[in-house]
Amino acid sequence: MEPTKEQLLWMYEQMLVIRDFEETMVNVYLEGKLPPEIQEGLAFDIGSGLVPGEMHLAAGQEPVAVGSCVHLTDDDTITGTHRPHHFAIAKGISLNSLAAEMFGKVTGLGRGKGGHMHLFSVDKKFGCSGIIGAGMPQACGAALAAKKQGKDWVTVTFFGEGAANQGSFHESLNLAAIWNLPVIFICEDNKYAISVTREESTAIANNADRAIGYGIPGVRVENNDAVEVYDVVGEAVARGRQGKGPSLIEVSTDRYLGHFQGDAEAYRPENEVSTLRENDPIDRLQQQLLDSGMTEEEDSQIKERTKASVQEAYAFARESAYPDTSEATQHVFV
Amino acid sequence: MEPTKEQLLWMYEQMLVIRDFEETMVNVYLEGKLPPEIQEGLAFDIGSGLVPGEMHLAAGQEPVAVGSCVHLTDDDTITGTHRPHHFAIAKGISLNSLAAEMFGKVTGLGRGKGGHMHLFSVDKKFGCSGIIGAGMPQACGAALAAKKQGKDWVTVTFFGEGAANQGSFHESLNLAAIWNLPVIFICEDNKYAISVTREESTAIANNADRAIGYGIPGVRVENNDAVEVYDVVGEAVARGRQGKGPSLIEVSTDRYLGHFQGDAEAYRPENEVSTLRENDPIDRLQQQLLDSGMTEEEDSQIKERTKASVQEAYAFARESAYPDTSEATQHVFV
Amino acid sequence: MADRELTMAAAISEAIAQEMENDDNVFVMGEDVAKYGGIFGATGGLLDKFGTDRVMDTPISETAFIGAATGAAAEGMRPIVELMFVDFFGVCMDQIYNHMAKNTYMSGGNVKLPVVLTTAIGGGYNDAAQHSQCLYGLFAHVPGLKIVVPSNAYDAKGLMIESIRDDNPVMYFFHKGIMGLPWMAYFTGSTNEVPEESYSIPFGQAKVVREGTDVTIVTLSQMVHKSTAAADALAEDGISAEIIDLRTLVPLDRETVLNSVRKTGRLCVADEDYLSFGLSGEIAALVAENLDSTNLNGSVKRLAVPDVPIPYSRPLEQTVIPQVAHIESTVREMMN
Amino acid sequence: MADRELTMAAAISEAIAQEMENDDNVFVMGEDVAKYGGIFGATGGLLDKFGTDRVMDTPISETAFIGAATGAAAEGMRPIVELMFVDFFGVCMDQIYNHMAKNTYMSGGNVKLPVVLTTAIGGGYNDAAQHSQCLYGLFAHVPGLKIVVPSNAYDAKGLMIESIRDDNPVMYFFHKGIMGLPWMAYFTGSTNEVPEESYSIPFGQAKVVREGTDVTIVTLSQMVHKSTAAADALAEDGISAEIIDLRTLVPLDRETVLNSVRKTGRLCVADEDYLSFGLSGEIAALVAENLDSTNLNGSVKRLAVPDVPIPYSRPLEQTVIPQVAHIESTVREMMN
Ligand SMILES: Cc1ncc(C[n+]2csc(CCOP(=O)(O)OP(=O)(O)O)c2C)c(N)n1
Ligand SMILES: Cc1ncc(C[n+]2csc(CCOP(=O)(O)OP(=O)(O)O)c2C)c(N)n1
Ligand SMILES: [Mg+2]
Ligand SMILES: [Mg+2]
Repeated sequence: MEPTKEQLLWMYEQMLVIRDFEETMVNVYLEGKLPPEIQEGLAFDIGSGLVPGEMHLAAGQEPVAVGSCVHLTDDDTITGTHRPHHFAIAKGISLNSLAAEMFGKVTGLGRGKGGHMHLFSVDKKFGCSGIIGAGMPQACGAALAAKKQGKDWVTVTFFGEGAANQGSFHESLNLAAIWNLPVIFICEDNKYAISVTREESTAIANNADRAIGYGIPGVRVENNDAVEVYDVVGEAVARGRQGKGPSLIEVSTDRYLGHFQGDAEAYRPENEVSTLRENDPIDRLQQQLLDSGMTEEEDSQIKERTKASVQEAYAFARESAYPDTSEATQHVFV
Repeated sequence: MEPTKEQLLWMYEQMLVIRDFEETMVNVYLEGKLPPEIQEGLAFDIGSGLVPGEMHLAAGQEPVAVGSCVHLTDDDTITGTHRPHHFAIAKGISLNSLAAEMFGKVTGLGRGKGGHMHLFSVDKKFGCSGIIGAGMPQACGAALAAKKQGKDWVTVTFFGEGAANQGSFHESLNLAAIWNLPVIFICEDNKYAISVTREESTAIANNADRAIGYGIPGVRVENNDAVEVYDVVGEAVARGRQGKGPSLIEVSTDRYLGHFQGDAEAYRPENEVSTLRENDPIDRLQQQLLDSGMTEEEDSQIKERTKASVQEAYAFARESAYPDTSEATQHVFV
Repeated sequence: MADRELTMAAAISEAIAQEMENDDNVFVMGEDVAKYGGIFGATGGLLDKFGTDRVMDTPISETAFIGAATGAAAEGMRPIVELMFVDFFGVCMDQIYNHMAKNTYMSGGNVKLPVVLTTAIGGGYNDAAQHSQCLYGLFAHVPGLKIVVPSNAYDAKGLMIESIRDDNPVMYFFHKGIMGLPWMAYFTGSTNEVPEESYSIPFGQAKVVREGTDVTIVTLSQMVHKSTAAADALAEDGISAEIIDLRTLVPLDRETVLNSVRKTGRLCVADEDYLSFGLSGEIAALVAENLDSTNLNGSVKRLAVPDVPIPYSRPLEQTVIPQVAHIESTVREMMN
Repeated sequence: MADRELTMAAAISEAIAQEMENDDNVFVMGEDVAKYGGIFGATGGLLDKFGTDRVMDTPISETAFIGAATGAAAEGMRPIVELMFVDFFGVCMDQIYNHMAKNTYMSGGNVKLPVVLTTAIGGGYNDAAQHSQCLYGLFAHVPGLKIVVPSNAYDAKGLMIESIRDDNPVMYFFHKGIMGLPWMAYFTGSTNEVPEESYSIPFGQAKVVREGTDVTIVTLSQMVHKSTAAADALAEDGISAEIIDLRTLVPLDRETVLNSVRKTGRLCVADEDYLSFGLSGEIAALVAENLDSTNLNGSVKRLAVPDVPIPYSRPLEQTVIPQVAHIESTVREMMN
């Protein structure tokens, strides 16, 4: 499958937004956590600042998100991971509500109650979880609902290569296969599960080969490339819409930052990231677009637009109010 | 791999013991449960009689147990299932302590505290569980211990075809593969998980194909045949002892009785079992032995011996005492 | 409408059937719920009425299919999903307590998850340590799940209808020993009159199943019937026990318990769950927190499984699971 | 021996290292326990000392590797296995509570399972609903697990050595906010003097960390330090609080709690777990069960998370997790 020019531009712009959102967060996250005046001996305080708690950023992993979501509508469902921003943005969740959620503000997606690993949008049919492998079963359920309702909606579930060794992977793929559910299982292979490498954790080189165990198609995409993801996911989405059942896709991608912010990454070979960054997927798509007619000026406009939207989102988050403390005991039940 | 005459005879005799133990239980289990004088409207009372609680019998599934255990010594470990008698007997656990456990007697393997799904022998290195799929992780641990201790001991873990869709299957196979553990994963495909057929539950026709997902050998044995099991498991055990890692084996076998005693089996095609029984694996091995020189008299001797041992076991169980009620609160901790 | 007695199993499946007729979004899934009708009969007859699309047998993949219930509920379906024995929760607890129970809260109330998770509890028939537990206290401990534990067919039907109509995750615990199964002895009080028409029973309303003046026995599920038998025996000696059937643990009807204790001055909790850090502690704590306003005649007593796995052997099992005689003798002691 | 202050993380890893030196059967496994040294530092430095055979990073397969710990222990090994956050227990609870915890009992005492299962607990740094729970009460509820919850480095070392030497499954809960991590603010009392030599602290001995006469605060883990701060403030107004650090929940030192309550006449439980059906209820129930022998001045008070998932947003999290000010004001109310 080949993307149209419009789709290429959409993917490019979305990748820019994601990258900018994530890189902006790198700095915002540190505000109030450094210098370590909070306590002696402390280099950093995770619980302080504007955005406390863990923060898992997806810079470098944009292609899998945009190459998948370009095929989806608001009727299709996504279940994401603990590293969910790129999926959420590509699925069309407003940057403002996303940023505000991370600031714990009442204007956030979940009124500040979820936090960055727990983003839910009923409108955009998006959910995620801080528990590794937890999205896959729920994706089966969303797809089952679509099937029962006679819709051609698909569900995409993203998970890391580390999650592919969790029991829920196996159970969900088997369930989706026997019930012929329109679920696209997409594994982001960024080579690490925190400090544990893919080789240390995974018995085979290609998780897509595990599709054989469920009698469904399995494809691996190399090279962290949005256009290649577009192609492979496009086929899988079409299969799903046609009632042909689930697919398993693995995408080789790259984690530019630490597992979470504050990760010293002592386990990672020096220069690994700088080498990866030399082959950046956004740069590559930019070049492809420039080669095929996008002008420098158009490019600048896109960049300005994306920058502005990200800046607005963070400003909105800063300015928003915290939820009233009375909300703490609300919403346990609807 | 070819069994010796001695091994063939051992397998034959063990199968007879198992079959006799299980078929004797069919009747013993009903003692005191029928006629239903306990309560009006009751056809049967599971909680009454000599042997209360659930009872899962393995008649028909003898080949997988004997064809595997013939390769094992007391140093090798087994983890079994909720349907564990055939494995326990083939591993050499005394019939007396086995029967007594099912009667809840203090002379039982677990002083009557475990019951028929929870048989543990430290001497024979045997354990099992009433939870589907639970034996596989523990098997990995036993094998890991052997490896750490520098022994060539192997661990065999048995599970049903229904269990092959449980998350623990995937996690355990992956773990065994990456750590190169001497575990032989043996799936008993008796076509049913209670009332749910293999086709309804399993995305592919051959669970051994799932070995591809872990980069290990996978073999399916058809025809519920002890000698074929002998061959395939023998190879896997040799691999394990040589430090070549885990194997996955599926054995096609047949459940002659209900899932548990009392199961009306309304879900099962009529005559299915009688047809299966016509191709009985014990009869086949008997014929093979007779063909290759076992005399009718030898055969009778074997049968007498096995009958006597089973009868003795049930008599021992009947006569043994219940544990003192003070034991109820003992052994939570050692 | 003629008087009808139903078993609890029949009452539950009738409730489900009535709701399935009303609402196409309701469907049932679980191991052996279709062809078999549920190992404990809670879904008996549903497959014939509604077909395989709405009554679905699942593989042995509790994480996948219970997680799928959450996923389907988020999309507007109203799944009823069975965990065959509560004892198996350990293979799928994450989907239950971190997702089904929390997604609503974490979404700031935006995600609505109308799931009913049914499960069998209880011992007494020697099914040993992995098939005899109650564990409702454990689920009541973690936030986000409504906890329903009926003791008889009438309540079972009304509470099931309420459960299905609730827009939140509900866990519905039925004790095997009161389902009225043809293969397990049961306490007869559990099979009782059940109207054919649909009705619901609100959550959070404990029921005074027997009025009394000397002691309050707070209990639930099968233990209601054991308590009743004990109360009958006690009555012969002029001891008047009031019995409260909690019916739901979340929400918990604290007022009914406190009012009764204020009246009788004595509290005995009769529970089949493990003793420590659970239900019986919570009920006792309720009194401890309200000593100011209660006038207790002596210490609170708790009967429950004394923090041991359920032993298989019959005499041992009978020892650790509170029996009628235990309740009776405990109350007698309290009266001295 | 020179005085040394250690963080709790360092004390734990030192204890493990000392036992690993003593006994070749001890080994460590878990996610990120080797190269990373444990996300919360509990296994820091062990890989360098003992190599990859004895300090093993695992895949994200908690069921498999925690089950493997049970399997290895049954064969004579003494595994220490880490569940990174207790919040993840739902993916592997079956291996923990139905097997590790029960195999000994079900085998009539024949199977010995010397496993230490370590896990991180607690909130206070806004890690939200799936990474901030305590849940020790839930594990204390199910039989067969010893439950250890240290509050400071000294206890952490002694209790870890005791845990490793115990022939039974021990769950060892460390609160992230007292580990003395360089990236998380912590209560300074938790970093304290730790002897270099090996020592152990017996289970089942609560510690009176502060003597007092007016009120007993029963607490554990990080909450010990919050209680101490509250007691300091109360002392300024002449209110004398006795603080009891439970240290282990199974076995539970009921006597020390009761003796203190008998002395002070008032009980406040300060807990970071969920409120209902858990630890705080059990402690309150203990008093309710012993009203005969205690002379209480007013009702028992419980402070805990009010049965809601832990919210992310800071002001909400601070509201639901009991803080120093909550303890202080609660005790003040009790004194009126
Ligand atoms: C069940 C569970 N186990 C462990 C963790 C802790 N954890 C959080 S992220 C992570 C690594 C995940 O690796 P991967 O799936 O490859 O995703 P990535 O972080 O690389 O995006 C781990 C182990 C968790 N959140 N849930
Ligand atoms: C985790 C778990 N889920 C469900 C059950 C209930 N159960 C007991 S046996 C069984 C069927 C098992 O099928 P299979 O693995 O094929 O073994 P078989 O009974 O055929 O020997 C089921 C579902 C259980 N014991 N544990
Ligand atoms: Mg990864
Ligand atoms: Mg089977």
